[in-house]
Amino acid sequence: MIQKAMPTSRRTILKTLGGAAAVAAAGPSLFNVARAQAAPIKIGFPVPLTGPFGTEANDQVKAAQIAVKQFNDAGGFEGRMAELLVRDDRLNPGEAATRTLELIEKDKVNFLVGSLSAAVQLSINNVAKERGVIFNSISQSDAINEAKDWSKYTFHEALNPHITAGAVGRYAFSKFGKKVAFLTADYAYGHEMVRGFKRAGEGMGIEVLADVRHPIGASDYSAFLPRIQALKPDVLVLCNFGRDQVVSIKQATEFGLKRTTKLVAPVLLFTARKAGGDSFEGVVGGSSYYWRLEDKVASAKAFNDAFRAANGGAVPSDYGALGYAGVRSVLAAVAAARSTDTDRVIEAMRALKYDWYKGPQYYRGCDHQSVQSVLILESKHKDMKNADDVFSIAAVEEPDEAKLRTCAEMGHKA
Amino acid sequence: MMAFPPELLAMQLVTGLALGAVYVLLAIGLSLIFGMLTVVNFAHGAFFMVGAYMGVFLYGLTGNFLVSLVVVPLAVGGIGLVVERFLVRPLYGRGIDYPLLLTFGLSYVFIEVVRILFGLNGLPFSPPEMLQGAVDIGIGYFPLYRLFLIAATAVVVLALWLFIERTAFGLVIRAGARDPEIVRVLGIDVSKIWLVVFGIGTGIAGLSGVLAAPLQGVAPEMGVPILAEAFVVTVVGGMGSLVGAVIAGLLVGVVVAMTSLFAPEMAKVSIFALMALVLLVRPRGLMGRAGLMG
Amino acid sequence: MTAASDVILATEGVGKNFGGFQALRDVSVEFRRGKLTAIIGPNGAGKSTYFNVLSGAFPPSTGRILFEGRDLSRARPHSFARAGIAKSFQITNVFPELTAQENVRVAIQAVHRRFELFRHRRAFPELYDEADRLLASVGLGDRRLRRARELAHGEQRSLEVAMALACRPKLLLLDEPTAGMSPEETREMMGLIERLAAERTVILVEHKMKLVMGLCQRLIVLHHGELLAEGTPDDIRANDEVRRVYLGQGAH
Amino acid sequence: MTVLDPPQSTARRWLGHVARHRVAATLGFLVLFPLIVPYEALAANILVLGLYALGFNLLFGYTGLLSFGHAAFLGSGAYGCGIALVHFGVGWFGAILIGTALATLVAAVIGFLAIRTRGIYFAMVTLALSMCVYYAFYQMEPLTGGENGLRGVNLQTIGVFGFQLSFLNPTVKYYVLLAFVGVAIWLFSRLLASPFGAVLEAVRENENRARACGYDVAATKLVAFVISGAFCGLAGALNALHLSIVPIETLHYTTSGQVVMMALLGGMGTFFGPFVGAATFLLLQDVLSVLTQHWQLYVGIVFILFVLFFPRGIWGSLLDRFGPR
Repeated sequence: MIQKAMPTSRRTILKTLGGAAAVAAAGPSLFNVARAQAAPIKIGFPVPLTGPFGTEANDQVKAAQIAVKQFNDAGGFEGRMAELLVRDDRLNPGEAATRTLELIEKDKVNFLVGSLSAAVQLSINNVAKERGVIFNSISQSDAINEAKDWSKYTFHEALNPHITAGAVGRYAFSKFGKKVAFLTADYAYGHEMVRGFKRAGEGMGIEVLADVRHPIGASDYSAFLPRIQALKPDVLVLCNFGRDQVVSIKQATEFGLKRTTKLVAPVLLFTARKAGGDSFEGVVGGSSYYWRLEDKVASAKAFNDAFRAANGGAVPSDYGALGYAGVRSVLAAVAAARSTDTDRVIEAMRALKYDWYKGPQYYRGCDHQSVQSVLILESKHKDMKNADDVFSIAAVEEPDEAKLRTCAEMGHKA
Repeated sequence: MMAFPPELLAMQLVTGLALGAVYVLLAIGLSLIFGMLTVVNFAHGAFFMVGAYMGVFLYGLTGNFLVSLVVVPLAVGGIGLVVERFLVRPLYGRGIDYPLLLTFGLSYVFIEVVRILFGLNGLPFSPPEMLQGAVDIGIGYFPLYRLFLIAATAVVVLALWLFIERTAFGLVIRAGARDPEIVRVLGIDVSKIWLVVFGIGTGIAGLSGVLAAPLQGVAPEMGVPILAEAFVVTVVGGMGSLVGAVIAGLLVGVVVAMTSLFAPEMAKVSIFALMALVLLVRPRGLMGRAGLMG
Repeated sequence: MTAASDVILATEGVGKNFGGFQALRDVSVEFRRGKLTAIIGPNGAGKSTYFNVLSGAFPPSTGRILFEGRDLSRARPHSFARAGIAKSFQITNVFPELTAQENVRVAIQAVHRRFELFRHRRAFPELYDEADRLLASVGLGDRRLRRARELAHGEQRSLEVAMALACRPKLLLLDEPTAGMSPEETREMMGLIERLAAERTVILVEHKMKLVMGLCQRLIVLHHGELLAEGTPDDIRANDEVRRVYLGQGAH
Repeated sequence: MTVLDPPQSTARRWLGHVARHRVAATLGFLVLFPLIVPYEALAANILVLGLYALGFNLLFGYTGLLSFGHAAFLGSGAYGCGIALVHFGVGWFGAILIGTALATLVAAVIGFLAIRTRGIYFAMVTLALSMCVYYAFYQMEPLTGGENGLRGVNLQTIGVFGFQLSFLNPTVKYYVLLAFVGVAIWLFSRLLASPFGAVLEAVRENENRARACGYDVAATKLVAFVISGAFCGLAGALNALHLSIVPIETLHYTTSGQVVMMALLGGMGTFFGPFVGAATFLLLQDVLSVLTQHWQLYVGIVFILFVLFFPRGIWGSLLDRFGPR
């Protein structure tokens, strides 16, 4: 019933942070002059280490460290080693903007990778693009890819709500029924997910019984449930995230909704599933990554093994994998471009065809969204190999640019 | 506005009462502490969270929810006693600002200590086997645990009422709430009463944490949003009035439930709008003028 | 019958309710200009309530208050001061963290009604001079740069009087001005009141009947929230009802 | 008027000078400030949030009213400025004015409604009304960006008296912000020294007495509330330009709580307290959060120790110890 807290190897992170502090203390100019020859390739990494997504952020840092280590073990780039400068954005866009300014202006980072929430991602992007610094976002929102916010410096490594919601919708509506209710967090990210589901369901003849919008960060969902319960939908889609999702799934279970209704979430987080426990049983949702992918995909196995070796056998979470891929893409582009010059690295990233941890991927030309596969997961609580074996992979939707919102829809010309 | 069947409205009402039950418990503690000590306890949410974690931890050890329900209020109340004796007591007579800053700092400490002990991620927790599932209450299925919650709250409120109305110590509390001078004149050590009141208030916060844990699981940050809501309830009821806390708690629960039905995205702002409205009409809350129990 | 201009303040059928409790009932009194009048009565007679109604702190539940013929029954408290009614309080009531000088200067400033946001207060030296003059007149000339909370109790009461005078009041209301004072301080205060009353109308509330007998020209006696008697000290002394009420109380 | 001062310690004499030339002292310090802070963006944060705390202190420290709703003014100042710049193409200077004006207006409305409540109820009404402002901005997504916040408050260069300055240069940005903060500090100091400043202190010291003197206490409080809101609104507008975004969190009650903590930490009712508090609060967070994930633990402990041992805040305690009498 009660799971032990995840064994986080805090020492690694503290070491990282300590290292970052030492660099900070040395002062940028001094540092650069003294060791101009072997000046490190600096990657700023703002993530919400404290706050409700601390677990995910810690995992991001750990996985990103692996990408840095692999790059350095392979000799770096012309003798230049990569270095990760981790900052706590506290899930606050204002703090993120300040930290990004620090990373760019004081630490003179070459690249930025990171962020978790949509607002923080947009804030980092806004600061970075003004100053011409590449930012590879690992947040699961793609507002950043819309022409309004996008710039050529902007890359998006993670999935986006449209593509996950679409994949999950296509799977769930065909399997569990056509009468659908939504319980949606009332913000852009939630709205985008609903739109993705509706789009996927259009051709399938689904009937939307209700779209209930709840305030983000509500502490209780019971008040939204009786109405949904009375509608008796085949599928209840919970378009929310993190703790909102954990609590709403728990309370929907408590109200007995599972007897008549299949619970579906566009994004199932590994960490949230572990915090949510048994109430997640049978919930279906999408993900960019789940460690059991290693049974089928060689790069997943390689990544998991590297992560296990560095973290005492722990498996990486979906967000962790994104941290790894986000950093690795940038470093691979440096190697390909044979330069850290921003424009040349951008060209190299646009040309990348890569398979770091989950199968083939590439960045779409018009908006730099990473085109990739979507995993459909189902929560289980029987036949678990170990405490981390919480999902089964029900289906994999292969990468397909046609499943994304079109470039024109995103406001781009091409 | 949409029309909803009466069963749904009735269901929504019951849901609101269950929601209100947690508010009532938190607000009683806040109100008691403010009414007696004029301390605005910003660490109340943290005491709530500590209670929830302790409950989950004890349940893991013993497998008996009743043990958590009994031990946690005592343990959290004990922490409250220590906090009052060594941290809050030096601040009496210095206005409300200092205890406010102190308890704010204390809430940071509590949250961080829990993060260090139990990890950053939340822990899952479900109601005990016998309280799981939903029962038909005539208008539809309703979670059994939430019915238990309403009942448990009623028991706590009743016990507290009897304690304050029927015991010698309660008499002193009532007198002290009206005028601390009187108690001093009677030759009673006021500081002892304040100590106990702080202990009771935080103990109830801990208890409400245990009771809320099966609803939402536990997480280090769980006390933060609920603190704001509990303050709203306390102020709507009138700070220092226990009856006010009970009425306002249930009222806020029902208002949230009804807004959730008719204008769901406004559910969170509705309680702030309610507070603004109540205070503009009655600047000291619903029961603000009356004595502690009146 | 007195001429209208001879009456500075009048209450007509004034009553005051607190919830269900009737603290004042139908009190009609005319206060004469230039006279020193005392409001007396045993404990719970409604003296303080009446004082608070006269000074504008409580609006009356029924009846009217007329100041120089103007109806102030529904006016907000600060308008009473602006009309020319100043008061001192039963419990010492000053600005504790400000200097004695600043206490008085602020009071003077209220009369001048300068709503200056960005000019320095030192740009108005005449206010400082007047404050110093007033402080000297109540015997606090050498204490003017002390913070009010550092002054002795009697000094604080004197400071209050200076603040009341700063309003250049036509009418000065004093609520138990000698409460909590030593006999020495009481004597000084009575002397001060006598000097003040020579120049303006003064109404004071007093619990100790003996104190006011020799001092006042007129007395108002309240009992159970109603007007019991009114007249010169001699009238009152001769009044049987007043004697009964006070003797019934014992001590005084 | 000259009273012979008793012989004073060096520290006391020095603090006396600082107190007499408080505007010059603050500005001198702030001009040199970026040199001692780890990086300019943090210095600019401290500058802007220091102004926010200064505005708050007018109400809290000088008038004695505890508001939990000041985020509404910081936020509407920031949004007013940002929206004017992003959606209406107003120039940067005009945008600052619009932001400040919007905050002043919001302060007038909230103040008008809240001023008749007292004590903790006043704090709570301001909290409630500011949360209503939060939701209003949250729902106006096309203008404000909703939960995602407003982006694109971008200034590459700004024209000042015909010169084009690069606003992307952190040093230039800091001193441009400082110019505004400097003017605000000067105005603030004048305000405190004015007759109106005396009325504020009188109201804080003894409301009843001030009323008996003939002051309209409610009107005085309202004016103080509105002026305080205007200062906070200016801080918000500057913050929007500094960060080039406006997070919705700016309007959240946690931002109101933050300013209370900064004012108490620095020393309420003292001129330098708000800046000292903002600097301490932000530096502590910044440095600790790089060193340890559990920085909140240390921040919490610092708060507790301060309340217990330096209850008048950092600057207040310094004044108690060495201050001019």
